[in-house]
Amino acid sequence: MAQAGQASRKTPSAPDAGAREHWLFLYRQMQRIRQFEEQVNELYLSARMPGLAHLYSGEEAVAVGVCGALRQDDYITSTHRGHGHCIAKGAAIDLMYAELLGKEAGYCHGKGGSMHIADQETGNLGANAIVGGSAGIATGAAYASKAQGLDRVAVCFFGDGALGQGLVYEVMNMAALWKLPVLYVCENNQYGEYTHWTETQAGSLGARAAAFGIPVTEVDGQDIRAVNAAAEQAVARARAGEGPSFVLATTYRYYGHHVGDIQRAYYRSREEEEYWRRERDPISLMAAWLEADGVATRAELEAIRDEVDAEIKAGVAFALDAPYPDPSEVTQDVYA
Amino acid sequence: MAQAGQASRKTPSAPDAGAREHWLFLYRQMQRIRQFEEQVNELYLSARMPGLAHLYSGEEAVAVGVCGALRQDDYITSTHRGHGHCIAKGAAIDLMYAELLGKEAGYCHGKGGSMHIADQETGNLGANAIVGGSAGIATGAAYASKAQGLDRVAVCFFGDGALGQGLVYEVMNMAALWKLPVLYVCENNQYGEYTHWTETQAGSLGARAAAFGIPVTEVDGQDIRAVNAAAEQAVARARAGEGPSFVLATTYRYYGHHVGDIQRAYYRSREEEEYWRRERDPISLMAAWLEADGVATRAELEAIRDEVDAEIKAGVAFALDAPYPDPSEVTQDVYA
Amino acid sequence: MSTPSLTSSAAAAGATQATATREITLSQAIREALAEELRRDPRVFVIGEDVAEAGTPFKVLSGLVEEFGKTRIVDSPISEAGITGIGVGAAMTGMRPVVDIMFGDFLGIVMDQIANQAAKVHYMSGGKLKVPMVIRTTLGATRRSAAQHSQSLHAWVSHIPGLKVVLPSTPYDAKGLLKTAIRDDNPVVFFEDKMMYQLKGPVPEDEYTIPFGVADVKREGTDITIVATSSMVQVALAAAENLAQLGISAEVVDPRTMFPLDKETLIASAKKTSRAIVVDEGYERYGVTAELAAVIAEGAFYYLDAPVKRMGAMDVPVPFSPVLEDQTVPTPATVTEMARTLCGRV
Amino acid sequence: MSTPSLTSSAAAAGATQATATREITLSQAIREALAEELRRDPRVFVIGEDVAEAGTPFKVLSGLVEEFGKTRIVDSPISEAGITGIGVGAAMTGMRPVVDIMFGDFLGIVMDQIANQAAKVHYMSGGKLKVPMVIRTTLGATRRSAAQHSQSLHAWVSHIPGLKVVLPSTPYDAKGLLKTAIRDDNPVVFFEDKMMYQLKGPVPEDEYTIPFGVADVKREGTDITIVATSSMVQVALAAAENLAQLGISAEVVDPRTMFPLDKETLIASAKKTSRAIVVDEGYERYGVTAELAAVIAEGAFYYLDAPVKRMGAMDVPVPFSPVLEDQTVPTPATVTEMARTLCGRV
Ligand SMILES: Cc1ncc(C[n+]2csc(CCOP(=O)(O)OP(=O)(O)O)c2C)c(N)n1
Ligand SMILES: Cc1ncc(C[n+]2csc(CCOP(=O)(O)OP(=O)(O)O)c2C)c(N)n1
Ligand SMILES: [Mg+2]
Ligand SMILES: [Mg+2]
Repeated sequence: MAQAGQASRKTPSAPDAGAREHWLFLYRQMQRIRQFEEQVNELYLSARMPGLAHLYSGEEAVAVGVCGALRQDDYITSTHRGHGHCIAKGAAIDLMYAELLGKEAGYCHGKGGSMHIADQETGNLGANAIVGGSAGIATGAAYASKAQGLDRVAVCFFGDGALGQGLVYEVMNMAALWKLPVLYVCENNQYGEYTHWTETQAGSLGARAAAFGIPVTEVDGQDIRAVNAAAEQAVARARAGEGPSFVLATTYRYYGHHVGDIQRAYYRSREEEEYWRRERDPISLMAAWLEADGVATRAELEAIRDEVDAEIKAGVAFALDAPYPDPSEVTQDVYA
Repeated sequence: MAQAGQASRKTPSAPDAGAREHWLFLYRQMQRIRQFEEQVNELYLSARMPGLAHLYSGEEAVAVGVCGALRQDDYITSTHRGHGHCIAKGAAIDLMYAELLGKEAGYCHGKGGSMHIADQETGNLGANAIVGGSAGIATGAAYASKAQGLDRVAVCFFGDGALGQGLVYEVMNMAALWKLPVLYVCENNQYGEYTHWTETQAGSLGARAAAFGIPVTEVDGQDIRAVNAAAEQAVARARAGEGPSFVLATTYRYYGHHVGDIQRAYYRSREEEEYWRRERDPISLMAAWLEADGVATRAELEAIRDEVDAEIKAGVAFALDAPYPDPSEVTQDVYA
Repeated sequence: MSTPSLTSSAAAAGATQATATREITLSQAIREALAEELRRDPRVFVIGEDVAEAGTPFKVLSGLVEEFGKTRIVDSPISEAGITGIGVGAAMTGMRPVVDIMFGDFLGIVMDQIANQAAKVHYMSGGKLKVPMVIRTTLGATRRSAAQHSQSLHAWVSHIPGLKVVLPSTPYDAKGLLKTAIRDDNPVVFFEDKMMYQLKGPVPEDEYTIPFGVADVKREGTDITIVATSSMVQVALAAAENLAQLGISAEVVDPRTMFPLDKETLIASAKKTSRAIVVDEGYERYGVTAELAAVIAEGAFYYLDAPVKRMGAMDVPVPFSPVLEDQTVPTPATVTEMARTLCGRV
Repeated sequence: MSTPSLTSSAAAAGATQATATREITLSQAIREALAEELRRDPRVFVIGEDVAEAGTPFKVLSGLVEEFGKTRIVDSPISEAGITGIGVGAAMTGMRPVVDIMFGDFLGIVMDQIANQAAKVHYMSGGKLKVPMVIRTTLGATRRSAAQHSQSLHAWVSHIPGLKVVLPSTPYDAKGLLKTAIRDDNPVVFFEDKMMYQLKGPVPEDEYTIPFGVADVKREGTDITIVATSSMVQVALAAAENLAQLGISAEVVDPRTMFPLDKETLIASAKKTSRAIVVDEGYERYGVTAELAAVIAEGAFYYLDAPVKRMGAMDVPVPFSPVLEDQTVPTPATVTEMARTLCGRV
């Protein structure tokens, strides 16, 4: 029943014939994330989802652009705002919804929920509800890859806010020291909760990685080509044993910090939100480029959108119908 | 009985007549630290001191140069290798020895020992046995100074190894963000325990502070003039409300990581140790300069040395004679 | 049980007091305590993530920044260890910081600053330095927030000499205890149950404080003692109501502070009833229920008719799914059941 | 008490075993366990500060880097949280890290990585991911190292579901339990008493492991049970010797693992002797003694002739001065005294 969106093998980034498949796949992935999140919001608003969720809408190009440069056996770690990363790395929509609704069929049998989706099959080592908390895990996975003589790469996704956590600096130092195959992908979506990043971060964000001798690429996080190209380069460097990279992507979250954050006027303006949605939407920008360059027609893109729509609907229906875990599961999986 | 070596008011750094007093005082302070530590080693070797101690010998110009730019009401925080900082900030020799021997007359009534000497009178907020552990405290003292509308400055002394601790980055970010009057003084004495700093630190040390927009000065930590000048500048900046500075001082510890670290050949050569003692000794370098520039005669410097020698001997004798705390003190001072 | 009249909840309800009271939420009670202390003492300031305009994610601090400004209600980066360290340093140099750690689960990040720095400075300095600071944080599950946002980790800090630990269970207690915490010269960790923020209760208009180390008998009874903390006090009171229907008279005792701990009141109650259950929302094993049960079992040894029973959170990471999560915490039903069994009335 | 023959210390002493034994120190036992597991399993590696050439400040790992090289005995920066996090990630992806946290006092820096990450990954992922890692650290006072280098903080981790916690008290136990820890698929926190590193004891030449959750009766007795952990086992044995002179027969029970905890053996011993003392070097309040005492008080309720007595470290930050520090830890004299009082023999 689960149709995992396998990450395609990476392809050259120029939009030639051979790359068409690559880009259309990434387009589909962005659509899947966008539509997934819209339905999460619906589920919350209609009180059918327990708890809260942090939506990734608006930031799709980052997760998809980066994961588009990865193999299935590469690793990622994710954050509280993790749905996009999970889908981009290949998670199945229906199993994700099932997890969000606390159902047995979910990725974690309902034990993890929105903030803890993990999927070993696709190299997803888990979302993490501790800001910055997964930086060690990603670096450790890179450590293991190197120790095992594999060429797997680990990607650590985190937000601008996570640069407040000391752990991130500790592991960047070691990654640089030991040339570990890890990408630190900082998603600067302008805010940590309800505070603009400039109010909590001094100096330069990129310089913090550069201080450890880690190469830093700043990219427009709304431009999938830019993100994907930066990721390809960083991944190549990591696979070649040359060590970590830091990708700083400027992006924006369309919704509130979480689904319940509806009144946002006290920390950001409606105009700002509208500007990003109108001028800087990663999906529209990609569609425009795909059409302009003749990679795909509008009809093809609409067909993808509609296919995804059907997948999402089916996923939601699946999850709503799915049974809860047996109560006795509460004491299982505490120990391996 | 306690003769606290009060930090002199800061003076212009050119060796003119008015500055003579300043420099001779700093020379005396370096002598006090050097001779203090020699006797600590003796006390250890003769099994008259409980536990261990981390000697500051070789690094005197850093603590003395920095504290020479401070007022008595400025703050410092110190480390496990803290005797030098305490003395430089004005601690009394006899009370320090008493503390090292666990005596009632000690700065902490024997409760702290070598790694926890604190002295409110001289603004010493305490040595700290957690590497990097005092970075928050120093930054908080600077925060208080600013909040109280005072122009006090806080100095955080720490070693190269402390740059491994995430906390240091967290507080540097806030200090920069809020323009707190704090100096981060990194004493790169080449080693953290038994490992050369280049084996544990990637990239550049100074760049780590610069990333937060903090100005960085790299100084020769064996040259008291250089250290003092850098500190004067940073302190002036802090008092003027312009925010934190980072001083990176290159220095060397003559002894082992602690008094028990006698066999050091597996991590550093005797030649290296001899080079630093012979060519880069901060006291000899200062003496040479003081004589060459006519600030003081050899006889004057020897007189200072001998006075200090007497002070040290008296301090040791005082501490050895002093009584232990009453056993009932064990349950006192848990709560204020 | 001999609580000063102003500090007992009966008094708060206005029974013996002239003072006017009104019903406010626990959240409002916390805000009032902070506002009053911020007004009273210029050394007090609040620091934490999104404490200013946002008033914290729980909206507990709403309105404070408008009155006290951004220099006293300070939005920080997401640097819990850093702000706690800054709090320690500021407290040592004349300020009275109130550090906001959004979720108690994040204590893991700040334990060094709390347990090795804040808790020990006074002792290590031979009594010269002190750290008058409050760490406000939260506890409690059943918010569907999963394993890293649902823990009740007060056992960790209760273990550490040098710290005081407070767990209010009503708006009245929350306000009075928080004011005491801010005025205390020691580091105090103050735990608020997230699920209780909207709980209403009577709070006097007039100023009051509640001393630490004084347990409060929330309900008197004769057959069994239920010692409960924080969120579990309401659970215990509901269970006591159930038990009354069954003809069992339960006494509900709230220690209110884990340290200092009012052992006398706990032991006296257990001696009187000869049976005791201890209920707490922290993990059961090596948790607060162990200490409270051990204290009672030792102190009331010759009076107990049955072993002291412990009811903590289930020893599992808190699961997300409601059908799982709801099982992990004691409820009025499970406490009632345990009490019946203990009283031999099943 | 029904420990498999290979795991009881009597067996280790060679009484019933053909296996040759020799006397080695606890430090050597640890080193042997690590060396054997490093040889057996290429996934095992050691990471920590100065673990390689220096062999740690306690010299426990001396010689390992020579055999296994710097890629398997990895010197790290002074970044305890970072290396623990790296350990978690490496464990999740096929390695078996042994993370060295030099002083148990530093646990405060790594509690998030241990308690929120390592301990919960398996459960949160619905059983898909696992974290087979060992955190080796230390405990114990009286080394004149003062408040931040002398704590025994095993209560913190014992409280957290998902972790296993080991406290060996002899070279034999240390070796067998460490090998089990490394082979376990879960995060295990392994506490070594710094003062016991030079303690000698019999250890078989042949390979062996010791299962978790099996307490060991270190000395049999009939009048009183002394449950003791780690460093306190030697203290309890010395006290038992004193007591024997006084005609009191003390049984010394070492749980060896805080979790899983062999409640049955503890309770059975207390039932047999009808009196129990619990001795542990952690702070007494809200510490390990509370759990052990509560377990015994509940489980042996109808058999006890006296309350279970707890003896932990004094509830003060560990002072530096020897005249103060020596008072903070239970000693053979104070345990003997307590046992005499409990047996009504004073
Ligand atoms: C250690 C920690 N501190 C605080 C929080 C509460 N919190 C959850 S998300 C968040 C903001 C994170 O901002 P950022 O890293 O920029 O990620 P974003 O939400 O913008 O994607 C905060 C403070 C947390 N989960 N973990
Ligand atoms: C958090 C922490 N980790 C480890 C230690 C053990 N330790 C004590 S001193 C030291 C080396 C510190 O090196 P550095 O900061 O360069 O200071 P130095 O000793 O060279 O002055 C270490 C690892 C500690 N005290 N605290
Ligand atoms: Mg953000
Ligand atoms: Mg150093």
